[in-house]
Amino acid sequence: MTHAEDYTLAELMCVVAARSFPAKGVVMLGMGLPVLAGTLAKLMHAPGISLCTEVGAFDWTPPEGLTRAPIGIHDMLLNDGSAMVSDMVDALGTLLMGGNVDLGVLGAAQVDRMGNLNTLVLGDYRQPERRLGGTGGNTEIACLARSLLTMMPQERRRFVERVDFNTSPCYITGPGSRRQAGLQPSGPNRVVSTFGVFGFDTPDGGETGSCEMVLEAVFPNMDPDIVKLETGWNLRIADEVSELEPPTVEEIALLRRLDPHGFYLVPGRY
Amino acid sequence: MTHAEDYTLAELMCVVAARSFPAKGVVMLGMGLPVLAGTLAKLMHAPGISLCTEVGAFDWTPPEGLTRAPIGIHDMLLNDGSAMVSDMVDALGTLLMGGNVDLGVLGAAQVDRMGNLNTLVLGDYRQPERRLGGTGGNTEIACLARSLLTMMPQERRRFVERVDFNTSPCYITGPGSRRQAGLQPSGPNRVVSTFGVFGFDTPDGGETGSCEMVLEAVFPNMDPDIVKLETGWNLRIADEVSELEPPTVEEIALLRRLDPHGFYLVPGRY
Amino acid sequence: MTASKLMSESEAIDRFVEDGDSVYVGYTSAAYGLCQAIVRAGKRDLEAIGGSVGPQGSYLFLSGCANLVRSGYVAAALRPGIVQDMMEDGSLKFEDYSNQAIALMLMAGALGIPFIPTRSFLGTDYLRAEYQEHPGGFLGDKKWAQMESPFDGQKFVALPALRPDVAVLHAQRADEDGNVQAWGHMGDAKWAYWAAKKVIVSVEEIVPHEVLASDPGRTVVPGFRVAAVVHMPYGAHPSGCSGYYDFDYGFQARTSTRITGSREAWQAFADEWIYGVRDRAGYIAHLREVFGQDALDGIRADAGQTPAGGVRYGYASQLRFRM
Amino acid sequence: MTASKLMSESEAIDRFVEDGDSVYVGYTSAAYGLCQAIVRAGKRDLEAIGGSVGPQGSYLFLSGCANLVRSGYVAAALRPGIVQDMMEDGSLKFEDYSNQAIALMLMAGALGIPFIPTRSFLGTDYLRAEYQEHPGGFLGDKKWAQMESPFDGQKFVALPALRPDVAVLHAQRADEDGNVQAWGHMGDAKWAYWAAKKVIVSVEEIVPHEVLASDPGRTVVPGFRVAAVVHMPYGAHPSGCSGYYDFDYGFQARTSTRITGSREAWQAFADEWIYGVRDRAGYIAHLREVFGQDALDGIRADAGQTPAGGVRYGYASQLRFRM
Repeated sequence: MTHAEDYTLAELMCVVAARSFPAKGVVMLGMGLPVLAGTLAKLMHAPGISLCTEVGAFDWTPPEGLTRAPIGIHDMLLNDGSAMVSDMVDALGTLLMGGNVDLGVLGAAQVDRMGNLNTLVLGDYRQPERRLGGTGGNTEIACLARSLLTMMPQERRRFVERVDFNTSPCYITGPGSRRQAGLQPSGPNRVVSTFGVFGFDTPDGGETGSCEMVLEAVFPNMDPDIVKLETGWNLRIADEVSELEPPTVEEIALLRRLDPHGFYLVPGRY
Repeated sequence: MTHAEDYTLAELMCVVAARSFPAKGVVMLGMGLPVLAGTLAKLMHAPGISLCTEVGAFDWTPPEGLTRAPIGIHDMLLNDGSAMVSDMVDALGTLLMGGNVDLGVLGAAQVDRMGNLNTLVLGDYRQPERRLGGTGGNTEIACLARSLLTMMPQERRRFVERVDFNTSPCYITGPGSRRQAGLQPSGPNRVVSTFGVFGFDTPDGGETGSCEMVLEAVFPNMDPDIVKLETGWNLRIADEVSELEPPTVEEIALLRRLDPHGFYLVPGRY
Repeated sequence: MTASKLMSESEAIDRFVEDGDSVYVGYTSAAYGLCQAIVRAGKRDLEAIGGSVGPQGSYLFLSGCANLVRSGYVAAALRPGIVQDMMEDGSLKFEDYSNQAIALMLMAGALGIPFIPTRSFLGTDYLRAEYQEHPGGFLGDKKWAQMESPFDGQKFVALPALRPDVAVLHAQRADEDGNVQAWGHMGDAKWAYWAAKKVIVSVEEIVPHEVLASDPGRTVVPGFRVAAVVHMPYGAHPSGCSGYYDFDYGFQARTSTRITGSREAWQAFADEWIYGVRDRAGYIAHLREVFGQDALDGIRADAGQTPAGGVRYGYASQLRFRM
Repeated sequence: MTASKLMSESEAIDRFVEDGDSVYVGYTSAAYGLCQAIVRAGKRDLEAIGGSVGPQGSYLFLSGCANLVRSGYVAAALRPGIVQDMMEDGSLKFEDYSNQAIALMLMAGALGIPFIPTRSFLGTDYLRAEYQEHPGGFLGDKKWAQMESPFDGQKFVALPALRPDVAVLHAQRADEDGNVQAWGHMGDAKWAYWAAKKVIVSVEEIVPHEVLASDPGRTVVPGFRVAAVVHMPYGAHPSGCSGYYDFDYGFQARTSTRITGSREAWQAFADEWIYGVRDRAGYIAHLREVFGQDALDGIRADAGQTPAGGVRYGYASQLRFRM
């Protein structure tokens, strides 16, 4: 196992996210990098997971001779290797709302101290500085999956004290607020950024603890103070912050083979 | 077109019911004789109708070389010749409740003056004289199809002033009561018995008129007074009661070919 | 990748059916073999659930395994006999719904929503106030609710979500991981696969995963939702299985449809066809002994259609991003 | 038996899309050709509906045909440009839902029920009281309702049933009667087929009815619910159609994804690829002219699987009722 020498932060984020997948369970992949990370995880780290998409692919195993990770959640190659294909009510209703999804993997424009995401607008909803594309299935995955893995470039404008618009609730305003809203507990949840890995201070999915994001591990050669600089609130740092194992040659090689067109990891995109 | 010389009242009822089908439209067949009558209608009188069943057969055309009418609504031969097969939510929910069914064809244990049916109990619901099998899909077909064709042996104990238990509403208690219950108008509706054919006195699906059953036509050689004797209320007779055309040799021959096992028309059953 | 879910019928029932469970018993996917295995295992205090409950479901209450039934139609109650008696003397409590209601309630359970609206039942006597507490019922006022739409005031009936503890179903084929494929009209089976907390499926054939994955649109439930798969040829007999065998009306006439007439008739049937055999293979062997191979030849699915017209799930192996 | 529903795209749009209609524009079954035909026909005051509205839906509002959109995701609003401007200046009114919401709302519409409960949206800002009247919205307080279950007090969000006036979808094949078969993941298409008051389908192939009837489990909507069928090879381009062709990312990069950057870019695209061609056949011919046959060869679905393992819908032609 040789460490790779040359990789981007986005590649590092994907590799670390892929390593964070559980060994098994039902996983719903959101749009964007989660698809790439999920494919890498299934092929290398967590062959026992069942990958699903909101348009209706259930338990996808990458077919032999795979030439790319799926481009988006709607790539037709997801029909090849899936144990079942159906539709969005079956995926986001029956599967997800029915309580069958162990892990949702999401990206967004903003994440906040309580792990909530924003995919809809920057600024005030009624007079936004900028509209975004919209939430897609992000909202329901955050509301209804048993746990969340969020992938987010580490930038101060993205890591904010409070999201401009909470499209996708994690711990909302803190302990007890999921229950008060009518949601089930969520967790253990994790955020993987381009700088490190974060957990949340709650032992029971949001009922007690402060529920705030905590830096638990950093990327190779990353100083936690730099992470704080690119975080929009006074970030809490775990007592022991571990340094993550660098990506291996194999991980980076496979990752690049999975993105032959630069759809995900084109330089400068993240 | 030669008239048949030898036929039972049940056969006559099936033939007359089959002739009563509209030329086209979506038809949902209930359990029992409606399946036989519907098959006869599709083959002989109304090739343009789309026959559907509640278990999920959509637009069934009897295949070449058909050896029997479907035995029940769940006969697997309904998969052969159907344009689509799916399930009960699609059939009783999407198709029926979605407003796509033009005609429901039903049988029951009792029918009353307002056309309501009973499939559940004889006597008081809480202390019945006799339980029956239950309503199956009868309730929703009566509630939700645009019009109804009911097939019922003419017996005083079956044609009652008021059903012991209204499982399947037609005009309920009279004008306006469908609307008050939250149902759409229903009609024009028809009852075919072993003695004759009945309509209902309402020009607008149950909003005005008396909504009561009216004898409109009788079987060959049947006296309307005999029909009254086998009806449990003071049956209204139309000003002009026509006599129905007797079944043809072809109709009776096809009907018998469709029931080679005596599943439907075993003597003494009706 | 995952451990095989293939096991014997007795192991499946022992491991995944518990006393007190509510059990979806199938309709068009009637799991006769699995229901008989439940009877043989002597489970108690079960509830039988199905849009229509056929003879296989009745085995559960005729045998004393179940004392509750929630359904739109109980075939065995159609004629006077033991089941009507049980419903009268309270040894079988029942809740009267309809086929649509049970199908929608299973769908709501599968969707994880608390209830589902229907426009059926409006105008019926089911909703009459004085019938809401029925001496034979067991749900009390949690059976349904009349409401109005918050958007337009339209009346509807709210049906509570239904999540059976376990569903037993019969299907055409599965792989060892429990991915199930079925075809033909499905009744309420599709939603039972997703509503039940535990799913036990008997199938005519176990096939390699690759066969299922070659046509994933035919899969009705993925393996991760299935607790046990039982390889059980003729598992639906005397009901049918599209593509394999038809209903055995001869057998039904001789046995099933008469069994509810008297305790003696039921006991004779059960002693011979349930307790008298070890499992479904034994049942089929006994069927051959009694009626000859003709019993099976006579129900062979010799008519019907096979898919014509090519279907391909295709994509481009190499893509161009720039022209 | 019924009159053929096969017609040209312009006839289908002329006859079945009216000014003021709400139009489901597809997602995984993206009807690019039909959407372009709507633009060409100059329809007005339309509403675009879809769980996710892709470029084909945006054509409707970029062209001025639509001034409303109800969706969980508007791809063209992802980056600054005309669509963001339209949402700001009020020329495009919008209602923000989610993919699940639109799919469930279509399902409720198809089922004929007034609303459908969801447990999504709980805890989000979508439900904040001060956002319920949005200057850019058009539904007011009929957008959703917060409620509690009558059975257990569980909180949920009621989503109103959605019945688009018309749905335009692209699928693999149909017969002349309008029976449609599609395969691969379906997004929200299945429920749109059933929710819309009028359904217009473009297909890669018209096949004899017998082909469809040989495998009726593959049918997604029966002909009696379909208003028009258009034979339109490459009708989903530059989106894909499983088994036929993949997404044309090259074309998208050159055209679609840039068209919302400026009015000039949109107009140049529309003049060349919508107004500049007569119909989808003309569009494909022009694609060949500009990029060569390679444009189509390059997206050919050369990988993927075909169904293995025999499937038969069988029954017994002769039955025995007595043994």
